[in-house]
Amino acid sequence: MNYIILVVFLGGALLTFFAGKINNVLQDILFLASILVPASLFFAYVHAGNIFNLTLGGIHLSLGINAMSWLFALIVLGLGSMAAFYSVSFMKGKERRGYFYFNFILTIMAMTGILMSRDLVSFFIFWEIMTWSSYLMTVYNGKDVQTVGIKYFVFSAIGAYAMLMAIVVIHSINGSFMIEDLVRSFPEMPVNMQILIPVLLLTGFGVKAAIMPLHVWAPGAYSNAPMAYTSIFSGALSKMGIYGMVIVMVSLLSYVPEGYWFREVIAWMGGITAVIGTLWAIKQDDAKKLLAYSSIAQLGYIIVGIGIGTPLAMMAGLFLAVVHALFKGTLFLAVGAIERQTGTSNFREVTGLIRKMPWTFVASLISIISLAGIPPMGGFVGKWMLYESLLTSNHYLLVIVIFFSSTAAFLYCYKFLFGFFLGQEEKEWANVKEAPVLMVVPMLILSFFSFLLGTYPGIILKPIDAGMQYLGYGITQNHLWQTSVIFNTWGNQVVLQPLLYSIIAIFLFFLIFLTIKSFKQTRYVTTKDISSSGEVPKEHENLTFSVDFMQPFMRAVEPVMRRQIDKYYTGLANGLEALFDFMRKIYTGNGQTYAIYVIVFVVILLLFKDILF
Amino acid sequence: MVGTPVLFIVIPLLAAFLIPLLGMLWKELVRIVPGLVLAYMLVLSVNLLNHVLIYGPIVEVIAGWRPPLGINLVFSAFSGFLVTLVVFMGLLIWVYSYRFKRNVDFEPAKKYFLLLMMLITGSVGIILTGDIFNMFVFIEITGISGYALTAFYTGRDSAEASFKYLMLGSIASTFLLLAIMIIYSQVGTLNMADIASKMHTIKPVYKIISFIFFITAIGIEAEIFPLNGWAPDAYTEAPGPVGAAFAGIVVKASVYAIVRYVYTIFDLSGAYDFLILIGLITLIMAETAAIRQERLKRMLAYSSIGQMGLVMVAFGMGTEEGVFAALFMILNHAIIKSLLFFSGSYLVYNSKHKYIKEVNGMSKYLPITSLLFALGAFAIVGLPPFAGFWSKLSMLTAAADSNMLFIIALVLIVSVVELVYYLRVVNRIYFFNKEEKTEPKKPTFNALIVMITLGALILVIGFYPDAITGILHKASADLMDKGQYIHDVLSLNK
Amino acid sequence: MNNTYFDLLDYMIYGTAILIILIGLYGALVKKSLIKIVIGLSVVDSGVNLLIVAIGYLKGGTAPIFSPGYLANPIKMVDPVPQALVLTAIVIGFGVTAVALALVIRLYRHHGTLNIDEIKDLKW
Amino acid sequence: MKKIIVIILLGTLGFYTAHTFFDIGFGFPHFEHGIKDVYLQKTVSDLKVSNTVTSIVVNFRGFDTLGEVTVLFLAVTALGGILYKRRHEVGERSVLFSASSIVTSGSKLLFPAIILLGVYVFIHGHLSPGGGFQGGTIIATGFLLMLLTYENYSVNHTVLSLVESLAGIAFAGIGLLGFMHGGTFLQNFIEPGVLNNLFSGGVIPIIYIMVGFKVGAELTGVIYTVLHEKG
Amino acid sequence: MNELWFDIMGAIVTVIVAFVVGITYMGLSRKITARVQNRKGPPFYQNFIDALKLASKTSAIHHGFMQHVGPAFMMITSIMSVLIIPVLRGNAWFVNLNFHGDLIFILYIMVFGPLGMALGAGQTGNPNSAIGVTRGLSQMVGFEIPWVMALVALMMQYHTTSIVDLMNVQIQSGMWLMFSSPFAFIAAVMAMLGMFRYSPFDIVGAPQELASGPMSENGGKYLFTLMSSGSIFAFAKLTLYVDLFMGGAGNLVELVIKTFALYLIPMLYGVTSPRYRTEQSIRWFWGWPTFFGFLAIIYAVVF
Repeated sequence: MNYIILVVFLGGALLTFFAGKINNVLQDILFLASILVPASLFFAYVHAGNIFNLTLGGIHLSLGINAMSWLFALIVLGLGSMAAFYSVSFMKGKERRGYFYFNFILTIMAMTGILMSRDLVSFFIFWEIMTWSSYLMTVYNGKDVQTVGIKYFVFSAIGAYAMLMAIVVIHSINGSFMIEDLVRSFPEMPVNMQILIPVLLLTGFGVKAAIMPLHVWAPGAYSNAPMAYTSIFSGALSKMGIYGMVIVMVSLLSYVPEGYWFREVIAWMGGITAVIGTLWAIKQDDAKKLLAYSSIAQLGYIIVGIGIGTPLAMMAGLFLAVVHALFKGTLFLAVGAIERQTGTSNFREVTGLIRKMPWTFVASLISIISLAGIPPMGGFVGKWMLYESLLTSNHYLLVIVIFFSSTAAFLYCYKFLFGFFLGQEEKEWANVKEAPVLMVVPMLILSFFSFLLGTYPGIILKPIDAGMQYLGYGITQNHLWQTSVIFNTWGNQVVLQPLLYSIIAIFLFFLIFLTIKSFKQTRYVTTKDISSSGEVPKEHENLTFSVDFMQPFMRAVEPVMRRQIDKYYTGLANGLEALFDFMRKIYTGNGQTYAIYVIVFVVILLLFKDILF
Repeated sequence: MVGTPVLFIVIPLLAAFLIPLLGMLWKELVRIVPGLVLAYMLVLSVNLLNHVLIYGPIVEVIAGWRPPLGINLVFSAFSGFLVTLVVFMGLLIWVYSYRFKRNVDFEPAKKYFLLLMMLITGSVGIILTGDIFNMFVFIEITGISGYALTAFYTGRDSAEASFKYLMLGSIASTFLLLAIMIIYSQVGTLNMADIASKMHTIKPVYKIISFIFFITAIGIEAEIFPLNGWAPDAYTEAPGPVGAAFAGIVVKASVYAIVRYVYTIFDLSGAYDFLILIGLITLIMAETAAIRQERLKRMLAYSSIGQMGLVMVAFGMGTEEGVFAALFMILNHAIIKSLLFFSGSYLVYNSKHKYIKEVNGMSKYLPITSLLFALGAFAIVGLPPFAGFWSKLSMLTAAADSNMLFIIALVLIVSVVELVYYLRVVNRIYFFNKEEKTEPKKPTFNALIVMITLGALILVIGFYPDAITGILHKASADLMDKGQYIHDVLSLNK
Repeated sequence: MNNTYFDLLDYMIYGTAILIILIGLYGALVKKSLIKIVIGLSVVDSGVNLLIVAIGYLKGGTAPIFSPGYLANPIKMVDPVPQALVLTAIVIGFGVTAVALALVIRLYRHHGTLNIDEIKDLKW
Repeated sequence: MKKIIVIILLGTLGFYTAHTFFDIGFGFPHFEHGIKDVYLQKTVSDLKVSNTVTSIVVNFRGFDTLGEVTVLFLAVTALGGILYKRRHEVGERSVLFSASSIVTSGSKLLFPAIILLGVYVFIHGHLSPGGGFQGGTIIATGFLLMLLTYENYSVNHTVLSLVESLAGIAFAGIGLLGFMHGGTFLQNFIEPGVLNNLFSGGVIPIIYIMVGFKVGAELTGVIYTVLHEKG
Repeated sequence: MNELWFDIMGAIVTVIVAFVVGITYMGLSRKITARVQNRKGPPFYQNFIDALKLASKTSAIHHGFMQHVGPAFMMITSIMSVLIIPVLRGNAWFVNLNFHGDLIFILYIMVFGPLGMALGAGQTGNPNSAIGVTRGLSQMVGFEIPWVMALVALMMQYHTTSIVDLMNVQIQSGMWLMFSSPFAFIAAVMAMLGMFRYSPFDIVGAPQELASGPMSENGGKYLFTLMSSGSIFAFAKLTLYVDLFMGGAGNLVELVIKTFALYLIPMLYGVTSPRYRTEQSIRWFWGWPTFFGFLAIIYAVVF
């Protein structure tokens, strides 16, 4: 069954690509079918038992699913299906639909493949397919391909090659590519290998998870891809890095003494990533960039959780991973909707869409609240568990770092909502319509799930629990969660259900109070009708506040922002290119010089013949 | 059995001598006959290879004198595989250029096809022969055909490139002769197997010096740094298919020669490390030079040189895995780089200087060619699920098994560089707007067929590498077994 | 190998051959004129050929020809193999030189000069 | 600067090469059980050819010779390809000054003699020093003389290439006949006859004659092509 | 069912108490500020009157949906925090949701309101509101750091995140945490200065510049809701401090005394100070308060 799913994906991708030559509607239907059919096949038929073995090129490949990958497959296929519905409407009337659909399906296939891989080679193959299909999406717009696109691919390649090196090193030690064998033999490996292999693997996964020094590709890539795709890109694709990290951190490193240092370092890198991502997100004026940096920051939290690695922390990390997919997927979809309806995603241009696109706003609001980690949304549960786990595992400073980043996140959360939906309703955007139903419904569904998980985290904690048991955590982590109650390891708890009811009750009470009271006398006025310092402003006065939105805060953190990792990378790349340019001058173009090189070569060999041979 | 290895040489030679006469009868024959010959060679090599894989190597003697006396040809799994590859590529190049030369006069066309055929024959000869002096002759045949083909287009700077090639080639033959003579003066024989069996009697210093001369001479053809000054020029200025022929055929034969010397004839242990060393230097220098190129073919040329460096690194490991990886890379490189040359030369067909920037926006005009170029670019940097991945994986696995972590890291870093420049071109094809006024030239039907065949091969090997790995394993085992080679050749009693 | 006796002639023949090679190489590597370079390359060929023939020489040996009325003792004959090889090498050298000269003509036609320093349009 | 570097480099190279060859030694056999002893023995006993060099060139290592002939053939082809011009671009032969009558008359006299000498040399290749290559070269010299002497002397190109091709085909064809007859390519399938007779040595003289024709025709072709080149 | 009604009644009582106490404090603060500045000032019950007036007024205009939602969100924060923070030790009426949330939950629910209010303010389209909001959020990032550090120190030291447990610790040991964890207390109090937004940290409202900032477009029922939620929230925060550092309160009188004593700190500090710029304010919080926060954590780790 496993491989049939992949084959259906692949065939679907090709069919969809070519169907575009015949009929657009047919293409749409095929596209949806080739996402949904394998997805439903997956959930209906695939379970931990079935393993598909194959020998290719003398290498034993094996596909199968386990509890951990099932969890991630849930993210991938769930978010993938939603984004697929959205895409159909999103891509209407755009060019290169076949290209988009093809790569979309291929990415989903590759991610499913990664999750099914039981050996490192097929893991790597799918990993690379994922990389290039996502690269092709990154350059879909044809904008900044030589900078942003190349940067993405170069970083991905560095990561992938680090991984590849690890894979071959593992093979040279083990004689096997199976992940199980690696896990089994890892504790007996020599110490230098115990350090080298995780470092290489973590580099590989860290790139996709946009961990701190390797994150510079993410803002450009996330914002350049079509938004329908970026929701998967950020929501699901980056989780593949997380998935890999989970395997490394838990299955390998928890059995060796060096693991402690790895955990600390990774957790701290995650923390720093979170801070940097947040600060940069605040600075952005483009919603896509903002969300991209926000994704980096959110992935930082997840990495912290996985890095700490205590049961609660791991649970927090995985829970955050699920929730992040939900809310960041929604937000990117919302930006896509706004961009489609208005033609821009820049806060400086778009304002006051709340009345034009109410449903998009509702979805965004819920997701933003979830992102900010405020109860009663899903994000809070993840954050709560993360803090508790940090506290109970004595990471005092890390808590502060995370908390700082999480508080600063409110700034961009607000900026997002205010920039698009609130503020002055300019005439320019008076004719904007709500996005088509097919785009709004997936967003609402996703945001509904973020809401649901805020009160009933048990729904998703159950599979997480199963996955963690598969990884070798204690028999069950039931002492950490019930359907609607979460505990920390000190025994403190948060009971979500009564809190939610209270919140809803208070909210409804006051909402009704505010609405009903003198309802008749209250009338709606436009945003131009305000008192500014006691005066009523004229029609033509510009009351839109969107430039340098967070300037005071930026001024406060300016010393930190001055140093950009990106600049160092660019400097390195330019320096290298200059060096290469210099080096190639050795090919002078003069035939005689080349002949002299030959003689030089011979003479050098003759002089050093005793050393060389 | 449909023939013997000697037919690989004789049939094309006969045809070559016949072509001027046939051309007098019917002009079209000068185009058709080489193709028929190549097709025949392909059939022959496939049949022989099948035979060899089952029954063991065929050793053919010439003029009825058994090996130490006469010249012999060895069609083993290793050389047979390479011959098949070379002939296959040759046939594709012929198909590709069949109509390509329509707009060229009859006289040059005659010469083009004749020289192309001889280029392939020379390479086949290098691979098949079991005699070092005979190898020299074939190297010269290849060389002269190469010089002439490089200078084929009179309109360009091709003579300059060709002259550089010739100059280095001439120096190469000097060193080759010196090396042969040093060997001959010590063992009194020119037969490879015989030399190999007597190698232990030679004083080490002679061994080393003759090896140095050998490696210099063949290194020039095999494009190792710093002996490869001619290569980028020749690739750039030669007609597109000839560039593919250099990358896919001539270099392969030269690498074969190096490998034969290192693995079979000489018993220098330092030679393996030396291969790794020069392979790495070549790889780094070529790939870094490629990233800054302004001309498409020149970039492909440097890339090709770099790939050969990688192949040499793999051969330098001296393990069967390494050889397997190297052969796999040779195969993939032949297929993929030819595809890149084929499609690339259409992308810049009508531009004068073949600048990379002239491929901008070509995807709108030449969709299939562009797609195939992109496929080739993706494959050559080793992205799965295309063919290049498997060879890269096997190469790295072999390196890891030989505990060469530093080399793995270096190779991978260089791969990133390679990735960058290929992606830049692909991005230009797809995402830039066309600026130049030059008319894109539609590929001819033949060219399309060839390119699609190559593209399909990339996919087939990518998805089902087992199609080829069986042969490769046998071939690499064959190369590693030096004693068997000597035995096969010398025990032949006729 | 055995180097028991010292004779100036031994050194002279090898030495001359090697000197010719070096002179040829010097011409090919330093001279600016393409014609001189080609000449240098063929001088190198001659030197190599001389060296090859010298390798097969046997002191007091006869030509490897079994003519009637001629002392036909295979032991005292010089080595015929290098001579055969030289024959081939000469012809190949001739072919290469011919092609080289043709290229020089082409280069002159195209660039209007024979100075190799001015013929480097293809570089880097 | 460049000169000094080159001199230093060549000096080092020369030193090592000279050292090696001096060490190898001159004028005495360097090895035992070499192939040359077998050649010297078999050329008389099996091939009945008195010139060992010829027997090596044509029979023992005949394959090399085939390649060598091919190289020449290719050189001619390459020359034509490299110097190819469209018809209207072909120039006249350039001659600085015309030859004096002594030269013209002398050349006319000498030409048949040269050709005859050439033919003699390649026909007796298996008996005495010389052979196809040498003879062919001598014939080409004759043509060179005529071409230099007479401004409007011309060689029929078609005939040249016909000779060239036919000789080559004959060489390869004889080789193939040997293949059919004896199982190996270039096999000496004709009874060798008696040592030191003109008709001895089986196919060796035939091949060498073919080589002579071929070489003569090719060298002439080269000279002719280059002479018609206007700088 | 009775229990549910009992809970609801208890909650209502708690809210009313919080409202009354909070609004009185606000009135008192105006009075005291005036006195320090040598003015007469309004009577301490002035805010009651204001609230009643606002509640009875008819709001003529609104700018949209979010303007309703914003104050409601603000109310969620205030009431939820006062319900979760233990107001009185062991009094059944005031138990409410004490055992359903912990410190982290409080921390997050406490930022919900400001964000909601900010959204409501954003809807009005008044640029002053938005500027005020950005300042407020920025400042919040500033003072949350020392505040969280103080809380982390406490939580580390006593291995609990529950406020009730922390209160019980103080009862059992007989020593208030402000004495047993002095640095945490100092950091927390410094953070409190920002939390109450008195001068010099009144950059959000900044009457002179921003026309009271986020509030500026709100009147009538909206302002009433915001104002009452503000007073409840102030009370909740003070109660939290009392619970954490002063051992909580056994009865209402004790609670009022303790909270008022705490309330005087930001009020009196602010009376004489001119307003900071936003970045100055942020940097101030990242200076000494954060230093004390560090000391608190080190103290908690060492002891």
